[in-house]
Amino acid sequence: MIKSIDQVFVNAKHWLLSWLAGWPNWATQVVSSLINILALLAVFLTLFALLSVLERKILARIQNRYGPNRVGPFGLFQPIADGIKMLIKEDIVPVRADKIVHFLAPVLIAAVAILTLGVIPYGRNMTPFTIDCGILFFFAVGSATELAVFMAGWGSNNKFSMLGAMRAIAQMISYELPLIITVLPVVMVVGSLTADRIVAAQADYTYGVVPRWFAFTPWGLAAFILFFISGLVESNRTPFDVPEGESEIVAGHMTEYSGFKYATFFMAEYLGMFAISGLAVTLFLGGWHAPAHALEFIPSYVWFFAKLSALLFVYVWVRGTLPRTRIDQMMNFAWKFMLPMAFTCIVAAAVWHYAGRGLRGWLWSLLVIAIVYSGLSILLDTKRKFAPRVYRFAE
Amino acid sequence: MNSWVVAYLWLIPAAPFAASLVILSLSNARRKSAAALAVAGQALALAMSMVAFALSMQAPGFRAVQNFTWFTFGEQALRLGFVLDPLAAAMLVMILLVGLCIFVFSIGYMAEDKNFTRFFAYLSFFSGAMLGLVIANSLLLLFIFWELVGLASYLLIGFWIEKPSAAAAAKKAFITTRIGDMGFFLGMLWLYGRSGTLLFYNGGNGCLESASLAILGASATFIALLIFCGAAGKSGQFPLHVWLPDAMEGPTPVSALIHAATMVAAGVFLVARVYPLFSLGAINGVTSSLTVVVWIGVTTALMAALIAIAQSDIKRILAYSTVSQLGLMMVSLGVGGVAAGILHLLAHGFFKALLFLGAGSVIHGCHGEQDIRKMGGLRRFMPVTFVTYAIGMMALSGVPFFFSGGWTKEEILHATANWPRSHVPYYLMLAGVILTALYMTRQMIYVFFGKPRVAAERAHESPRVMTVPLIVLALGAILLSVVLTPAWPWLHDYLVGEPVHFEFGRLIQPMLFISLVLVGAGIAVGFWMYRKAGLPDRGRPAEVDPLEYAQPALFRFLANRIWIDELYDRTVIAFSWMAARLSDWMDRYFWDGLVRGLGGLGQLFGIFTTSVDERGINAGVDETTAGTRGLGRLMSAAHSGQIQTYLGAVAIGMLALLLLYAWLA
Amino acid sequence: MTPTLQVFLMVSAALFSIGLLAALSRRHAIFILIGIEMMLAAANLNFIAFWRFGAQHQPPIGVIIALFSIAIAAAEAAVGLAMVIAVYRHYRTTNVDQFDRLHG
Amino acid sequence: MNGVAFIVIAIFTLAAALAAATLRKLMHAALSFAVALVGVAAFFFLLGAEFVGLALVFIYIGAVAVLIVFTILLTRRDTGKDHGFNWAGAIIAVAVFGGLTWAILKTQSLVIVAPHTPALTVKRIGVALMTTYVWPLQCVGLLLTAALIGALILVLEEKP
Repeated sequence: MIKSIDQVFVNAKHWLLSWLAGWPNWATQVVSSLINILALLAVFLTLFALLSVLERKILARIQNRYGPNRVGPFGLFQPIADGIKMLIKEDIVPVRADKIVHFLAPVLIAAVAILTLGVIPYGRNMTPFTIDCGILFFFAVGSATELAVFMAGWGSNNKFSMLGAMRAIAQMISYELPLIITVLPVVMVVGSLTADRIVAAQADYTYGVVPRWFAFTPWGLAAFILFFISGLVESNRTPFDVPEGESEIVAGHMTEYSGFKYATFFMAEYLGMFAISGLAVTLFLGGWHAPAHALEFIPSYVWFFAKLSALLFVYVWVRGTLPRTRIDQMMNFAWKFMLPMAFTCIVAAAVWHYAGRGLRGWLWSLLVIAIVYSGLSILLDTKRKFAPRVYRFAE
Repeated sequence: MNSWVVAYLWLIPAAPFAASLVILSLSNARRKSAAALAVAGQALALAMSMVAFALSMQAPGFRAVQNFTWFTFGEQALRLGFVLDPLAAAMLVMILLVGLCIFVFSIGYMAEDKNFTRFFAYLSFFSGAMLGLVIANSLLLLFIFWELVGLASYLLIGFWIEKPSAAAAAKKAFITTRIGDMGFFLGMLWLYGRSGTLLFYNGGNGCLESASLAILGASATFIALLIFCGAAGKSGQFPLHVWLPDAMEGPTPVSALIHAATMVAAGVFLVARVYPLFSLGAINGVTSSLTVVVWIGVTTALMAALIAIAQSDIKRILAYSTVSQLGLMMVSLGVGGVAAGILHLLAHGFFKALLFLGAGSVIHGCHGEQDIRKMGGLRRFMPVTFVTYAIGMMALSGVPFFFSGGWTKEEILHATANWPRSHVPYYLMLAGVILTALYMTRQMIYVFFGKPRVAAERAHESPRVMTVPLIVLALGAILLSVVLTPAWPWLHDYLVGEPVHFEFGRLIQPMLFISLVLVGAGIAVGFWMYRKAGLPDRGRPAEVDPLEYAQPALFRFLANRIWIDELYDRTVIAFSWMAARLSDWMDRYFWDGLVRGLGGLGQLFGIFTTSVDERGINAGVDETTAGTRGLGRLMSAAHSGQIQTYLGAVAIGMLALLLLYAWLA
Repeated sequence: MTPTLQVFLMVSAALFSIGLLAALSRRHAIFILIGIEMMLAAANLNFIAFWRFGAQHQPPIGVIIALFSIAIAAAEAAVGLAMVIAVYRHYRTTNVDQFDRLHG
Repeated sequence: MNGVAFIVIAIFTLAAALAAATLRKLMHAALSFAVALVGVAAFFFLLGAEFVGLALVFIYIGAVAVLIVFTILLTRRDTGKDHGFNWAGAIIAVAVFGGLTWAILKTQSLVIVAPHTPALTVKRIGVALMTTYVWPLQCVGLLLTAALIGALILVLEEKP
């Protein structure tokens, strides 16, 4: 019975497909992928709407105020209100802007966000798009966001948006490296790029209670934290939301957008956040596995979305508390701390693997990470690191 | 029986050597200590040789050998050694006795000479070398001392270096003896080559012992003859005698010691020492080498005696008499009378030294005057010199009985008499005895008798330091005859190595009478011819020599030393001068020409290559470079610098390839 | 009609010549780079096509070479663009015709 | 296999490529170049080499396209002026295309259908890379670092 609940969506899909028994093979494939896409969109758009309002409520609570509670019970219909607002606003396009590029930017960025969602396993054999190198697909497509951001900046023919785009791209490129390198240890340990295999590798429980999630191994934890930070940067979230820092350059590359295009940007940002945290969950928090053997009975997708929402809460929490970092501090942090630490995670994973994956491996990799971390922190002593800011004006 | 004496035999030559070294280091002013040192060295050596002499008398035919290794090269060891046998012991004693007297004499004679110390250094050096030569047991060691003796004679002859004639004489002496020594050296090498060792006596396999002699076989005669060349050179035998008369340039004690007693005797000693080589394969005592020795000896003796008659220099007469006496000794050795020869050598050493010292004191008395025609009647002024000189003259001319010379000469005549090869040498030797007596009486009359002439006015007797050695030597000349008489031939038997026994009967020998007659005739003729010497007599001017008056052609022939020197000048000197000019011409024109020709060839080749290089290669290279630069400029025009033209060219190239491929396939 | 190797090669040839066109005809420096990248992509297409249609070697040689060529093309593009910038700083223009200092 | 898909992708890529070559505006050309590359990646997917396709997308669109766009940005002063079109190049390109097609059509041996092949898993590529081709991999790594440093130095501007 538990199994059937767990597989309820999968069975639903098969049931739907069974209607099309007579159609040619490629047609059934198209339909099945359509079903997947629709399901995906439905789930994540509602999640987007929910999160937008929840975020504002949580932020409010952090700032000791209530947040939107007028529209619907506890302000739950606020997103609908926002949606309608966005739709009816006038869509202004700058006169000498590059119309095509201006128009294509939001489309591309949304498409990319949705594409990345397709690869993440939401539950036991509930992965919308299973290909051999799932993670690589995720990052390959993810890297198109930079191009889209640039198109947005360039298309709006506005100095501020151009500068904002440049900053966003610089930021995203610098953090793309640690993002990928932290994924490497997981792939190395599991030995495959497909998300399902990764989740399967985290199925077992040591001593019945502690789940074999990678996050509980020292290198896994370090990688997870780094991955999470890079995720924050990739999706331009609070501590690193320099591109659309309101106080500095208005909305960065999104200044010239209004109305529905701005909404798509906004949506793409959230979808990006879902994708990154979803990947984090699959890679480090054991995907749709229950935290303990006893809790196996709860269906897999419930666990996935629980962990996902926990991460999202952390996103919002972080947004609420941390101040915005300066662009050069961020860059230094990326190249001088994140990258070396990412490499140590790989080494730690190797040490963990060769030391027998048991307690001894655990201690050894902990030792490696501790040494490097302390060494780096001594080396990057903040007093000396932040050299006086050199103002170089664009030629 | 190598008692300690034999072991320390080398001390005998070492003493004078050491003395000479010390004296050399003294400054010229230290005259007294130099003389003392030299005499002391001589005396020490004499004492040691006395001890050695005593030791050698213990057993007849005594021989003790002390050999040592000089140095080894590879596994060949070069061994030298010292030998003590009757011959060596006798010679040692004679040399040292005579030497001591001469050293004492020369203290007086050289008193006013400024190089007094250097003179004594050379003298003791010479005596050291002579002693070494005598006791050497290896032909090589003998040769070494032989050369040292030659060096000493050169130094002493040319002692008065400022006199050019002395220097020339020293050079002449050295060169002529060296010519002889070359023969000696070749002989030595040949001997070493064949017998493998140069040690005379080495316990059975020495080169003079029967074992190696057997190996030598026929070559022994040639080796002997070669060694005889050295002896002839050193002892002034016929072809190489020219240097001895000229060696009178040196101070008189030098002439006495070297050119009378010791050095010249070295040649005879050498022949005696290597006698087994000469007498190998002798048929009743006669071998070809010995016959050569005899004939050389005879010619030298007669020639020298004849020349002596016509000489006017007191020392030259004595020099020629030495040459003739040495010839006589060589004859005695040649005919087989080895002991007789050595005896005559020993006796001759004493009375010839006496005569020379006498002449020295005469010269000293006449203040350096050497020409007998300017002397005369000196017997009143220099009685001691006169008496000792007369004794020496008697011994030399061979007056029997009291004088040692007589006995030894008589023995030699006896040996030559029964020489199986031929009797001619015997008769010639008899003539030689007469001639000797003749020229000695001539000299006596000229110098001591007759009216005192120019140099004689201020003549005065020599000081005691000079007359005492004369007396000692005179006594030596007389007393020596004691051991020489046939009745008790102690020295002869000692030398031969037979036990001696006294037999009065043998005292009177037939040869005694013959020699008595000959000597008497000689003296009589001499008196008869030269009683008026120095005085005008029946149309003969005073200063003209009676023989010259009688036979002027013969006299002038002999006076000029039978033109031998001139002969040599014309032949040897001329020949070497001609050889020098020839080699100079060859060097100047032939070889030089050859080299210059090669140089020219090289130059020619150089000219040829430069021309080829200039016209051929350079031109060619210049052309090609010019061509390539033109081509380069042409090609560079194609490069417009536009990237796209290049890319287009690549594409067109690809197309061309495709077309080519299409056209081919 | 399932695509044969020949058709694939036709497509990659077309892509190649379009790349060549871009490189040759446009005077802008960056076009040349874009042209070159396209030509390289065409080459990769050929590699993969031949790997797919050819004999199945055990280590997928075609794929590996394609991977390496992509990596190298990326390196080349980076350096090429850096040069374009450097040249632009010097010449103040990206018009290729004016970069002819190396002419004959 | 999927003729339809092939045709669609072919048309899509060639159109994008042609646009990249001929579009007036530089930025549009660059972006259409990116699109063309996506087309090529689609081809790779079609041919079963997903990994290479993804690598192509990841490298080209992720990095090279951005680079190109950045360069265009940095050389902005004269992008306005059009540098014109050089017809000679076009003729050569067409000629080359003609030659190539002639060569391809002539060789009949190419007319073969894709044999059934086991799915190319990343593991097989990984194993091959890490065993037989480990040296070329290291060399490419070295090359990339060298290119990185080279590009940096080229573009580095000495502070005045």
